[in-house]
Amino acid sequence: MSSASRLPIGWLVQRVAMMLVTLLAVITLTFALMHAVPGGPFVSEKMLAPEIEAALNAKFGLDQPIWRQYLNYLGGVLTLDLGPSFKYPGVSVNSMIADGLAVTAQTGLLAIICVVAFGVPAGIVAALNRGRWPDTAAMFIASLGIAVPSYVIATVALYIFALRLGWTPAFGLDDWRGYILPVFALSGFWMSFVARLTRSSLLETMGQDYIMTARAKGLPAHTVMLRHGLRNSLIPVVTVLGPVVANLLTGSFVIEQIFALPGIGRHFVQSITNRDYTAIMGITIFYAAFLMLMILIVDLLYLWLDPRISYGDRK
Amino acid sequence: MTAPVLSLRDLRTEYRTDRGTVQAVRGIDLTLQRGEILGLVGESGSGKSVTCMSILKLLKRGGHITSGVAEFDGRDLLQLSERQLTAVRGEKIGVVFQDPMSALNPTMTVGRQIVEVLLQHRKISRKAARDRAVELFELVRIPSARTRIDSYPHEFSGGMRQRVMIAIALACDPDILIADEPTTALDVTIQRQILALLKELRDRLGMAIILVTHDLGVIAETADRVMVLYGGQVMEEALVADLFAAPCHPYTRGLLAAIPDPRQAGRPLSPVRGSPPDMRTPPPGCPFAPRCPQAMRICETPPPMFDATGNPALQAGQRARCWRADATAPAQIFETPS
Amino acid sequence: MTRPPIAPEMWLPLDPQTGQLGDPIVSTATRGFWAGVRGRLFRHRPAMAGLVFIVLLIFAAIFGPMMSPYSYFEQNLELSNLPPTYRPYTVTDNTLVHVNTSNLNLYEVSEKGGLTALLRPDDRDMINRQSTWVIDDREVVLDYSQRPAVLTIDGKVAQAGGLAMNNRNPFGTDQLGRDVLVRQMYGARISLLVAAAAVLANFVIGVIYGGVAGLIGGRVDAVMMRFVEIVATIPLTLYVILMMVVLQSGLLSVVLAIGTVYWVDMARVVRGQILTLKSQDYVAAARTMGASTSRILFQHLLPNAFGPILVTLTMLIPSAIFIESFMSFIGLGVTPPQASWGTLTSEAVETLRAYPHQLFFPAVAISLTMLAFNFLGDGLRDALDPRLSS
Amino acid sequence: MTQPLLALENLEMHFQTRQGLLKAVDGVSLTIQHGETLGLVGESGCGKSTLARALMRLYRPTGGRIVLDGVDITTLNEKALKPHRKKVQMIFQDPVAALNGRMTVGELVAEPLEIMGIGTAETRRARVAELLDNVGLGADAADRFPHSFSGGQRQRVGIARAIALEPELVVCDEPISALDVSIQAQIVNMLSELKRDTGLAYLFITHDLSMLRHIADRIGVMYLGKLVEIAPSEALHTAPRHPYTELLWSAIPVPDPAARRDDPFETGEVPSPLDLPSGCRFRTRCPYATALCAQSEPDLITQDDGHAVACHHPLHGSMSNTQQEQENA
Amino acid sequence: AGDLTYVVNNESATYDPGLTSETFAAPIIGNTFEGLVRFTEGGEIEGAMAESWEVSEDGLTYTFTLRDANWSDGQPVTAQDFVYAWMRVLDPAAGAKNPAMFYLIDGAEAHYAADGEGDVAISAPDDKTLTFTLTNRIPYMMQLLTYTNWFPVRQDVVEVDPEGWTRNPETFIGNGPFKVTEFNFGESVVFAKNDAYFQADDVSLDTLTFRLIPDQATALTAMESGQVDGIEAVPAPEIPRLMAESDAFMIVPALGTTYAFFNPAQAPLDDVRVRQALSMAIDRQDIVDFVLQSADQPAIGLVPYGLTLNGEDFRDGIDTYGLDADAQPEAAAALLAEAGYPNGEGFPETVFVTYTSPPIEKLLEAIQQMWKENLNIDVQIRATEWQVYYPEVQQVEYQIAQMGWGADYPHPMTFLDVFLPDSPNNLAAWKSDDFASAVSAAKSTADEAEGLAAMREAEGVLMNDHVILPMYHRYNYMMMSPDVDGFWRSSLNVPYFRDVTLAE
Ligand SMILES: Nc1ncnc2c1ncn2[C@@H]1O[C@H](COP(=O)(O)OP(=O)(O)OP(=O)(O)O)[C@@H](O)[C@H]1O
Ligand SMILES: Nc1ncnc2c1ncn2[C@@H]1O[C@H](COP(=O)(O)OP(=O)(O)OP(=O)(O)O)[C@@H](O)[C@H]1O
Ligand SMILES: [Mg+2]
Ligand SMILES: [Mg+2]
Repeated sequence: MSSASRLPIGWLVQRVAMMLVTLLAVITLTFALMHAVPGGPFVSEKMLAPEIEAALNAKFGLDQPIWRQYLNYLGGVLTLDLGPSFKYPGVSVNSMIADGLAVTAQTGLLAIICVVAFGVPAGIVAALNRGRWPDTAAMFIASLGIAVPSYVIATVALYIFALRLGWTPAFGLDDWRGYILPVFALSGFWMSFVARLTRSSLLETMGQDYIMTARAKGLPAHTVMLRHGLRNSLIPVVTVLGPVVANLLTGSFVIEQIFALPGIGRHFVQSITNRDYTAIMGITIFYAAFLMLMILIVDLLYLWLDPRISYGDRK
Repeated sequence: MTAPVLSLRDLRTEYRTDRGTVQAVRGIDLTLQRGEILGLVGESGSGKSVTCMSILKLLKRGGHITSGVAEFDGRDLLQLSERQLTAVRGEKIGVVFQDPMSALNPTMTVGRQIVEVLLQHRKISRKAARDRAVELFELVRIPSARTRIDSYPHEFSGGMRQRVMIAIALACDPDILIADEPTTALDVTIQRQILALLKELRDRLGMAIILVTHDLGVIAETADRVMVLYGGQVMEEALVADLFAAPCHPYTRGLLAAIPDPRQAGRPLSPVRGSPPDMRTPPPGCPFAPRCPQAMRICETPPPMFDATGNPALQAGQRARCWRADATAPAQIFETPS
Repeated sequence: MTRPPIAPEMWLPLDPQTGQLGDPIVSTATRGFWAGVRGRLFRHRPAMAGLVFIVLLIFAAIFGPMMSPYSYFEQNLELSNLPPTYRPYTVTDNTLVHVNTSNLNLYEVSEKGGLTALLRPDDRDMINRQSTWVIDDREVVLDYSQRPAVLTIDGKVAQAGGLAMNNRNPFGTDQLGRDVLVRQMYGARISLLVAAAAVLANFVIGVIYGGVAGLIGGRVDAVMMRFVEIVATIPLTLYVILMMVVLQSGLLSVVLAIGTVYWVDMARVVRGQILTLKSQDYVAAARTMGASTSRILFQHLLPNAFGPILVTLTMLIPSAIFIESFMSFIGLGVTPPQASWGTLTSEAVETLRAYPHQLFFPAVAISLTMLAFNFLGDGLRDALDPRLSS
Repeated sequence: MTQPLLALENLEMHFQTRQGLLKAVDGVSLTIQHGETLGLVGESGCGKSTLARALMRLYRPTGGRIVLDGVDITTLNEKALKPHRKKVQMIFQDPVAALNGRMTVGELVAEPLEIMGIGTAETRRARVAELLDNVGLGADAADRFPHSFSGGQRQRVGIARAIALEPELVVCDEPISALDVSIQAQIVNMLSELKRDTGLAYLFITHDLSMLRHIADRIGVMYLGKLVEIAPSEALHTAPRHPYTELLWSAIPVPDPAARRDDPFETGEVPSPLDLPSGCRFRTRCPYATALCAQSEPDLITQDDGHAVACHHPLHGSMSNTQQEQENA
Repeated sequence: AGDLTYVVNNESATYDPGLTSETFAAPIIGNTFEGLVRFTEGGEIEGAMAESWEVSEDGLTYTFTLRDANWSDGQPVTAQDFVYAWMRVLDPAAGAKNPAMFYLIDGAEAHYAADGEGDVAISAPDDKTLTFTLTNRIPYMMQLLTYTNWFPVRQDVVEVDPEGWTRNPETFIGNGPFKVTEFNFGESVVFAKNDAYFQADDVSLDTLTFRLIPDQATALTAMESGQVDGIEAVPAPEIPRLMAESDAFMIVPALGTTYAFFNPAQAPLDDVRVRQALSMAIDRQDIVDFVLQSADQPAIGLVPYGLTLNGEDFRDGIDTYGLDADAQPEAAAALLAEAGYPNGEGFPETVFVTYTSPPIEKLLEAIQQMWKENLNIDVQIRATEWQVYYPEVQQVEYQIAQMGWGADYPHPMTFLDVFLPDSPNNLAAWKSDDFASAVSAAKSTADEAEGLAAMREAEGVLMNDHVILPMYHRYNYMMMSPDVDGFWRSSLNVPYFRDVTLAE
C-alpha cells in the first residue's frame, strides 16, 4: 500500500476542524489575558493626559466594550487581516509577521538543518560506539549543550568570535559568516537533545528482534543501522522535532535580541512589553497555527514512518 | 559417512548480565549432514536458541562466545569477522527466528525485506529480485503473492509472517536453514503446513535444517535426528525413531513422559519435577542431577558423552551424556522405573 | 581413551533428593526490583558522580551561606568587581597592589593574599590619562593612555607577579562588592527550589494529566491534548505578568507560575508512553480484577513509564532554572538583593568583557548541576531498564 | 438442567477498523456449567481471545448477552460489574506481559484481594502465602519480582492471582502455549487439581489439541468468529462432525515417529475476517462444499447427544438438519 | 563624502514629527526635518526654516518670516505647512501624544477639547509668514520650537496615508539634511543626503544608516570590531573601562535627573523628616563612583547642571536643602529619631518600587544597603515591568517610586512643570501653592533674572519638602569613531550628522 492511499482524509478533516476550535480558544484566552494584564499600548516614557489617552483609545477602538473589540478582532482574523499595529502606526501586523518571518525563517531553517544534520548523526555515532570514547565524548558535549543556557553561549561566542578573533560579524546576516553564531546558538540545545534522543531511541531499536533478522540476512552493519534501525527510531525524534521546528521557525527572543536580528521572536516579546494588542494576538495566532500544523505534520509523518499506525479506528 | 555441512565443536556461550554471567551454552558438539533435519529439543532456557545464534555470531548484547569451532565450508565461522560473516549469513545459512511477530521490520514492506537479501547477495536487478521474491512467496504458499508482496508485516497473520520469515531465509537457497521454533504460537493446521514445506525443501534442494522446538510431536513428525539439550549441554542425541523408542537419558524420558497420552485422558500428566537450574551457577556435575529421579553420587561429577560403541544401552548413532550410559556402570541401574 | 575406574559407591543413589516438584529455581540472590535498580545505579559511575555532586550542592546551598563570613546582601562598594585570582605588583617588599584594568583602580593586597582595600589615587589626570598614587613614599603611576595600561613605580615600568588567589573572596566580588561565593551558594537555594518545584509540577500535573489523557484515550484524549496545545501557545509572558499582578513577586509566584504551565511537555511524553503501555496484558489483568482507573494509572502504568519520565525531567530542569531568571528579569522572581543562578548569570552576561569571572562561576555551576542531573537521569533510566544494562 | 454458570447468548464483538467492520466474534452462544472445563480451539485469529476478553468485559460487546450466574452483565458499568468480577478471573497467555514487573509477587497476588477490599493487610498476607503454597511456589516467593522466576513459575503466579478471589470460572487464554512440555504438564496438573479441590470451571483456550483432550469436558471449535462445533471432548475427538474440526485434528502432530506423515499438507488460505465469504465461512477451504454452502449460513444445531455442529454436510453421526429438510422436501 | 553607520538601541513607534513624544524618534526626525529654529552645537537658537522673527511687546505674538527652503521632493516649504502640522496636533483624531505642548497657544486647548472645533491663534498670512499668539508669556518659547512636534509636515502626503506615510521612504518627505531611502522595520533606517536641503552644500555624508541593535553589548562588540562607526549607548558596566581606554568614547550631557518619588500620603513618608533622613542617608558620591562608575553627577536638587539663564547656571550658588553628595549618617539618624524611629526602630514596612532594569535595580540595592547601614531600616525593593509599574505609580499607590525626568527643551521649566498639580507626570500628587505661584511668576516675567530667581524659589519649595530623593544627574555615554568629524549630539538626545565629515 502506498502511503498516499493511507492518507486518512476523514481524520484530517476532523483534525483541521479541531485545530480551528483550538485556535479560537487560543484567540479568546490570549485576548482575555492581554486585556486583563495592566498597561496598554499607549503607556510610554511619559504620562499622557487623560483626554489624550481617551482620544487615542477612541482612535484605535479601545473605548468600545471588550466583547465588541473581541468580535471586531475575530472578524478581522476571519479575513486573515490581523490589523494594524497599535504601537507602530503604519505597520500592519501581517507585514510585521511576514518581515519577521523572512528573517527568522532563514536562521531557523538553518538551525533545523543543523539539528537534524548534526544531532541525528551524532546520536547514531554515539549509539554505534556505545560505551566507547566517541559515545562518551558526544554525550558529554550534548549534556553541556543542554546545560548551558543559549544566552550564555551566544554572548560568549559573540565575545570570542566577533570581538577577539574577528571571524564573524557582531550582527547582521549580510554575509554567510553572520549566520554562524546565531544558528549555532539557536540550535545548540536542540542539537544536543536530538543527539541524546536519537542515541537512546536507536539503542532501543537496535535491541529489537528484526534487527537480528536484518543481520542474519548478511546485511553489512551500516545498512542494518541505517535502513532498519534508524527509520524505526525516528518516531520519538520526529515527535520532538515537530514543536522544535515550530519554535525555531518562530524565533527566539534572546538570540534575536543578542544578534540584532529583526525576527518574529523579538517582535513577539516586544509586542508584549509594548502591549501592542494586535501584534500580540497576531503573532500568537500565527504561532499557534504553526505549532498545530507541525503537530499535524508529525502525526502524518507517523503514518509514513510506521505503517502500523492508522487514525481511522479511534474507538 | 560424508563430511558434514556444519560441525560445531565445544561451543560455549555466555551472557554477561549485571546479575551475573549466564552460562547459556556449555560445550555443545553438533554435526549436520546435507539434507538432514536435525531437531533440537529441550526445556525453555536450555540453550537451543543461543546455540543457533552462536553459529552465525548473532548474539544479543552481552552475549559472548568463549570457545568453540563452527566448521562450515572449510572455515571456522566463529573466527570470521563481521564483514566476512555477511557473506555467509543469508547466503549460505538462513535463519528463521523464534518470534515471527517481532522478527520482521514493521516499517518495511515484506517484499522489500526479501528483495533486500537478494540484492545483498546476488548481482541481479531490482526487477529480477522482485520476481524472485514473488516466486519465493509462492513457494511458501502465500496466496496472491504478487499483490501481498507490497503489504506490511502487520497486515499479515502470524502464520503468514512466519512463512515470510522462511521465504527470507530461503531466498538465496542456503545450504543450511536454522529454524528456531518456527511454529510456536501457530495453530496446528498452519504448523503442519510449514513443517511440510520444510520437508519438501529438504527433499528438493538437499538443504540441511536445524529445527528447534519444544514440541515433541513436531520433532516426531519432522526431524531425522534429534538432540536433547539441557542446561546448555547436549543430554542425548539419536535418530528420531531411536529417541522415541529407546530414550536413554532420564531427562529425555521425562520429556516424553510429560506428553499427554490420549489414552490416559483425565489422568494427571507426569511432568519432569523441579525447575531448570540457574545457569549462572549450574550444578557442578550433571545439570539434570538435582531433578533426576535416578541420580547417583557419580552424577555430581560431570558425565562425558557416551556413544554406542560397545555400549548396550545405546543404539547405533545414539549418544548420551549420562553416567547410566557408561559401559562400566553396574547393569542393574538400567532397570528404570517405568 | 582410558579413564580411572569409578568407585562402586559412586553408583549409589544420591540422597536426600534435592529436587522437589515445584521447587523454586535456585536463585543466588533474592533481590527486589528496587534493590536491583539501586545496585545498577550504584555501579553507574557517572550517575554516582552526579548524585554525589547534587548532594554536596544541596549541603552547600543549605549550610554554605551560614558558614560564610559574608551574607549574600552585604555590600562593600569599594571592593566591587574583584577577581578571584590576580597578578600583584610589588611596590615595596611588604606592599603589593592589584590593578583592576577595567576600572583602573588599585587595591591593596593583604598579607594573606586577599584584596582588602581600595587605594584612592592622589592625583587623577584625565587629559593625559594617568592616575598617581603615593604608596610607602613611592610614586605609583598608572598610565592608561596606552593599552594595556602600564604601571610605573618611581618611573620604572613594573611587572606583574605570579598568579595569586584572592583569599578574601575566593570567587571574587560582584558589582556591588558582594562576595560571589556566598551569593552563588544562596542562589543555589533558589535555583534548586525552582528545580524542585518544576519537578513536582511535572510529576503531579504533567504525569497525571498525560496519564489520564493516554489512558482514557479517544475523544477525551483528543480534547485534553488540544488543551495542552492551548497552554503551550498562549504567551507565557502575558500569563506571568498577570500572575505578577495578582500575586506579589517572589519565590512563591515563581513556583506557582512554573507549576501551572510548566508541565505540557511532560504531559505529552507521558501520554505517548501510556498509549503504548495501556494495551499490555497486565493492564487487562488489573481490569479483570475490577481495578479502578486510578489504580491502573498509578499502580501499573506510571511505574512502567518511569524511564522516559526521568529523561524528560532531567531535560526540563535546566529550562525551569532559566525560566526563573527570565521571570526575575521581568520582575516576577526573586526580589533584590536575593539572587538565583539565573539572575546571577544574566547579570554577569552584561559584565562579561570586564569581569568574565562573574559569568564563569554561575555558568559553570548551572552547567555542572545540569550535567549531574543528566548523568543521574541517564543512570536511573539505565538502571530502571534491565535490558539496557550489561 | 441447573442454571449454567455462564451463558453467552449470541455474543457479538465487532471492531470498527479503518479497513472496515471486523466481526471478530460474530454471534457465539455457549454455556459453561459449574465445575466444567470447556475447551476452545480454532485457527489463529478466529476470535478466541476476543471472546474471552469480551466475556471478561474488557470490551463492551457489540451484541448479544453475557449472563453470569443468572445476571446479565453485558452492559453493566465498571462499578456495577465489580462484585461480579469476583466470580470470573483470567489467566493470560504471556506470563511476562501479564505481570507488572514493578510489583512483587506478593503484591501481585494480593492485588485482587485489595481491590475487592477483602481482609486486612495482615490477613491478606497470610492468604497470599497460602495461595503461593497452593500453586507450589512457596510463601517466600512473595518478596520477589516476577523477573526472577522462570516462565512456568510466572504462570503459576498468574494462576495464584486468578484464584485468589475464589472465582467460579477461570478463563485461560493459551496459558501454556509459551511453555515447554514439562512445564505445560505441571501447569495443567495444577489446574486440574484446583478444579478437583474447589469445583472451578474453566474456559480453556489453546492450540494444543492433545492437551485439551486431556483436560476438557467439552470442546468448542471456532472458525472466523463463529462457533462451528461444540461437543463433549471424547465425542469430538473420536467423531468430529465439522470438516474444519476434522482438518484441525488431522494436523495434530503425533509424538510418534512411526506414525509420521510426509505428505504435503494443503489447507487453503484463511479468508480475511474483513471480507467474509457468503454462506458458510469455511466453504472456501472445505473439501465437501456445495452450492448450498455458498448460499446460506448453517446454524449451530444441537443433536440429541449434546453434540452441536454448524454444517450443511456434517461428517459422521447423525444427519444435519439441512439434509433432513432436503430429504423432506 | 562617505557612509556612516550609527547604532540605535530602540525602535521608534512612529517617525511622525507631530505625533510622537518618544525620544527614540528624535535621531531620525532630527536629521530629516527642521523646524522654524534650531540649536547650534553651542546651544544657541538659530534660524532654520525661519529667516527672522519678531515677538510682540507683551511677549504673546510671534511672527516668523520663512526662508526659501524646499522639501526633499523639491516643493517649497510654506507657512501653511506649519499651520497644517500644528493644527493636526490639535486634532484628537490624529492621535498626537503631546498636544498639551500647544495649549499655550490661544484657543488650542479648547480646540482640542472640542474635537478640533474652534479658532486657534495660528495663521499664515502668506506663504512666507507664520504667526501665532500665546495665552501667557513663555520665556522659553523659542527653545520649545526646536521640539519635533513643532516641525512642519506636508498636508498632501499626510492626508493620502495618515498612518503609513512615515513608514514609506516615498512619502516620508522632510526638509532636513537627510532623506530616508529605506525603512527596514526592526532593523535599520537608511538615509541619503537630501539635495533639496537648503544647506545641502554643507552636508558631506552620502549615506547614513541607523542600525537597530537592541542589545547594548552587541552594539559595543560591533563598535569595537569596527563594524559600525558609532553607537548610541554603551552597557553601564563598560563605562569605566571605555572611559579610560577608548578614543571613541563620548560623554554627552543629557539634561536628566534620576530621582525617586516619596509619596507624602503614605506612612512613614508622610513625615518630611523621614523623607529628608532617607535622602540624607544615601551616599550619592559612592553611587556615582562605585555603582554607576560613570561621569554622572551626584544630584541634590531637581534641575540638572547645564541650564544657563541670564549667563548663570541654574545650580550655581543654590541651596543644598540639607543634602550633600556624601552621606550624612549622623544627621540623618538624628532626624529619623526625631520622627520617632530612633535607630530605625519601629520603622514601618516600606517598599521601594521600581521598573525592571538591571542598572536601576543595582542602584536601588546599593541604596537599600545604605539605608540599612546608616539608618538601620529595612526597605524592600519590588521591581515590576514598566507597563505594570507605570500605571500603578500613576495611581499614587506606592511608598517610594523610582523615576527620572529628561528635558524636552533646555530650560528649567521642563523639570518644574512636572510638579504642577495638574501635571500628569506629577506622580507623587504633590501640591503646593507656593510652588505653583513661584512657577507662574517665573513664566510671566520678561526678565530673565527674575525668572531664574522664581524658578530657584520653586525648586526650593519642592526640595525642602523632600518630595523627591534626587540621586544623580545623568549623562549619555556613547561612542563615535575618531574618524568622524563634526558629529555632535544635543542634550536633548538628537545626534546631528549634518556637519559630519569622515577622515580619509
Ligand atoms: N540476551 C540474553 N541475556 C541474558 N541471558 C540470556 C539472553 N538470551 C538468553 N539468555 C540465557 O541463556 C540461556 C539459554 O537461552 P535460550 O534462549 O537459548 O533458551 P531456549 O532453549 O531457546 O529457550 P526457549 O525454549 O524459551 O526459547 C537461558 O538461561 C537464558 O536465560
Ligand atoms: N482491539 C481490536 N481492534 C480491532 N481488531 C481486533 C481487535 N482485537 C482483535 N481484533 C481482530 O479480531 C480477530 C480475532 O482476534 P483474536 O485475538 O480474538 O484471535 P485469536 O483466536 O485469539 O487468535 P490467536 O490464536 O492468534 O490468539 C483478529 O482478526 C484480530 O485482528
Ligand atoms: Mg529459544
Ligand atoms: Mg489469542
